[in-house]
Amino acid sequence: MNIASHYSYWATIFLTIGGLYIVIARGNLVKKLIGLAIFQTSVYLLYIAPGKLIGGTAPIVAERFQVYSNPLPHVLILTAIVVGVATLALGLALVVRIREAYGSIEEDEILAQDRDES
Amino acid sequence: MVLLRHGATAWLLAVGISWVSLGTALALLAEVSGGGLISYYLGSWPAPWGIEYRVDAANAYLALIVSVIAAVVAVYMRRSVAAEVPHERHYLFYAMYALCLAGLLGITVTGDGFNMFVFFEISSLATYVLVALGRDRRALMASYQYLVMGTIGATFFVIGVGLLYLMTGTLNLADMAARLRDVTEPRPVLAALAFITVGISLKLALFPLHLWLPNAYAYAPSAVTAFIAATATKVSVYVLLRFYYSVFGESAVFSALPMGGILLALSLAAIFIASAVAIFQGNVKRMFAYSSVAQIGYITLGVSFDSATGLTAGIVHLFNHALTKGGLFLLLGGIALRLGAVRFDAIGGIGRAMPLTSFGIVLGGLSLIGVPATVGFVSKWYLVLAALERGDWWIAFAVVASSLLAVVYVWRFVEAAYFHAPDARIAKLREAPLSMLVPAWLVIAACVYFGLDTDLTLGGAAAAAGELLRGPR
Amino acid sequence: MMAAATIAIAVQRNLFAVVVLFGAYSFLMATVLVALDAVDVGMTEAAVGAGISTVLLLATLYLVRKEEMKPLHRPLLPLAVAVATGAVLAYGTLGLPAFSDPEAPIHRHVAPRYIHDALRETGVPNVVTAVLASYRGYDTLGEVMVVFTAGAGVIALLRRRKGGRKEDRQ
Amino acid sequence: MRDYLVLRVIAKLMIAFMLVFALYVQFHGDFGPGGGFQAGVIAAAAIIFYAIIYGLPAARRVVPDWLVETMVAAGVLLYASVGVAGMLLGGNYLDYFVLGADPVDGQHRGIFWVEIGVLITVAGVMLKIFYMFAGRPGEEEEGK
Repeated sequence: MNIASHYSYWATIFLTIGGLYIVIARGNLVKKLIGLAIFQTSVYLLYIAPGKLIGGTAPIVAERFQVYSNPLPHVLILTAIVVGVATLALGLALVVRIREAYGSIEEDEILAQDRDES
Repeated sequence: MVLLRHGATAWLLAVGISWVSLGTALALLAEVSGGGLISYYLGSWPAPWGIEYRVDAANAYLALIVSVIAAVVAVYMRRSVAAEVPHERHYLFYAMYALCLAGLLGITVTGDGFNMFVFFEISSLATYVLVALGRDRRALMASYQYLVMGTIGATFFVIGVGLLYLMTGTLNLADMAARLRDVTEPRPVLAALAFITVGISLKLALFPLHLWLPNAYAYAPSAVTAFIAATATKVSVYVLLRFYYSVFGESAVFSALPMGGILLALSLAAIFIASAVAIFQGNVKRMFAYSSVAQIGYITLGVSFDSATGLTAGIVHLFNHALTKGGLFLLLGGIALRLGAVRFDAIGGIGRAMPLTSFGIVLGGLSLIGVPATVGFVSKWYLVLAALERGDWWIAFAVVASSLLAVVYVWRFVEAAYFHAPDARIAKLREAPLSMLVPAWLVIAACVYFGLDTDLTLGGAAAAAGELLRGPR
Repeated sequence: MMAAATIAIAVQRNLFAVVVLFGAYSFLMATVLVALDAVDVGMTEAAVGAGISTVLLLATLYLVRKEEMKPLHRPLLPLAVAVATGAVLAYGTLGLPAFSDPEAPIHRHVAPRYIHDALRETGVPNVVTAVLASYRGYDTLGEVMVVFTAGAGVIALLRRRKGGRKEDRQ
Repeated sequence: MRDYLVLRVIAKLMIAFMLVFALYVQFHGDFGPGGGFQAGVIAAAAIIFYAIIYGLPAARRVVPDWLVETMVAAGVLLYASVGVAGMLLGGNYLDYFVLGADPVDGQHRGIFWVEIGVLITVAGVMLKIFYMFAGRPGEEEEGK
């Protein structure tokens, strides 16, 4: 249970904090989405890193190799990447529409406009 | 369905899909109501290697709720969508509707943690689009906020599932539960519990993570509001229950941790604060949206009691609230269609111009309050019973007292609808078209019917609660 | 280096630079993934993160303003939320099996069957492909549906109002 | 960018290679890394590259909108129909065992068609999204 054996998790944790911070703190809609993407990539590491076995190889079966990394996380993360890019595309489409409707992509400005309206 | 560019054909297809799924859900519920368990291996790979559908009394009940509402809304939405969504987007709207339904049903029946996430994303992405198709430009911003919050929620959920996977080596929920018992290291499991709870709470808009909900409900097209208000949050509640009872196990969640207390406090806060905020809304849809946050509070309150009665109350309220809110938003859609607005200052005297619609809303409102002979009463009765069972008379008192807040906000509608003289514009209005009025009234009538005859709803809920309480198997 | 890229993204206000940094970040992530033996995933991340996402972001930037405004609210609360999340995650991960521990549950359960039997049962040596398309084929169907939803959703949101009509009325 | 001769020539070469590479990734996915999803993205990237160099209208002539939209739906339908085919032949949904003469053969066939379905949808969606974003400003002027 030493710290060093968990260094891959520390990378995940750092990226999680960074991504989440960008999402919540930033008012710019595009930047929020980028933060969201980073937050999602942190999950990729969380899944993939423990699947690695030192001395193992990529999970493509061949005669020469005996030890393979775990293929299941790879499959899951492939799916997660696709979901991530789908979300990103949809979010960006929304941003474009918001920009056309409000003339701005800053959350504060838009909320201020909404307040004036109602 | 995108291939079918013709709006009407797409609509017919959507109606067909939703009615077929209603039939399937009924058949499923009939099959498992005796405590049975249906397991279906996709691709014939046995779980946990493949993905498994696993249906028991709890999720068959949920699937029934979702498909009933979907079938009714599908009939209803034709006219409403015609008025609120640009013509060339109709077929896409219906495609999104069908995808959203598919996603929600997928969540309910799947027995695999990661598959659940995938279906979550299908239904969520479809919902974001549906919300954004609202007429108001604020719908776009509401949808964006929903997207950000929803994605954070989903990612939290994946982190939680990932931690569980790392500890058990499996993704199948039943298998996971069996292997979790042998896990000696508690910390990752606790963290997974925290992540899943927070992630799902974001999706089900548990106070204080409800911030996306009022705007999304208020500015989405009427049919969409009715649909997601009645189904999306309910399915999230189911996921939470499934994880609490069938994966972590009841004792791990409620006995070892103060989860019950936390949920209880949050639920009560949701009920009182959201109800109070609802009273001060200028827009009827927004008011009922805040009321939804409060009603979700009742559901989680039932869960937090951690008793058979409490759980039954929570689950029966899932059904009852789906009916009530679905009916209310459907009727409001009728007003929105005729009047173009649902602000309180615009609907003065609507009771005379659209008597059926207004009366339906009042009935729905009575159910929200929990007047006897409506479904709302059944839920609250059981909540009070569960509270008294625990000896917490003050919670029972709080449930009753919070109904007074509901009286206030429902009264605001009554006042606007019946005690204001209609102006010239209102007086000219006709009643909502039949294709909208009939489905909406069916739902409202069901509110009253199931308020009197509780066999199906309460029996189903009790069976579901029993199934969940039995724990993993 | 990824850490540096993340910090730079958080600090940088020129959105164009942010997008370029994000592309670099994705490439780094892809490299790390390949180093962790996840070649399929690394390849996808490079194609999607550094390729498609960057193109989409640039296309969006072309349509919107490029400078970010100074943030108005205080960053303390978000920071607190983010750090709290990280703390819970850290708490959880401390109990996880150590890196590259062959006795970890994920290597003992479920996965061995894939590695040992996938070639015999499906005839496909790339286990990732076999699992993706066959064992967990339903997930992949769901994934394709997500992509489909996103595509149809973008069409629904961005379809032009005037020109699109004639092809809609067939 | 339409005036740079060097770019245009190199682009022509590159795009051909990219498409071939996409097919390689698709069909070699059984043995090496890759599969329908990656191939779809690469194929879409090739067309997007073409659009950047030669302009969007040119790309739209090569790969017209109707084709892209049909691809979007056809891939999902192909995938789902593989599942239904498994059911019709007596297995569970997405059961590949029954598709071929012997189980392994059936698996192979199932995986093959499913990956093609993924390729078609992913390439279609990525292209469509790009068209939608890139075509936006011009259309706005037209709409007003």
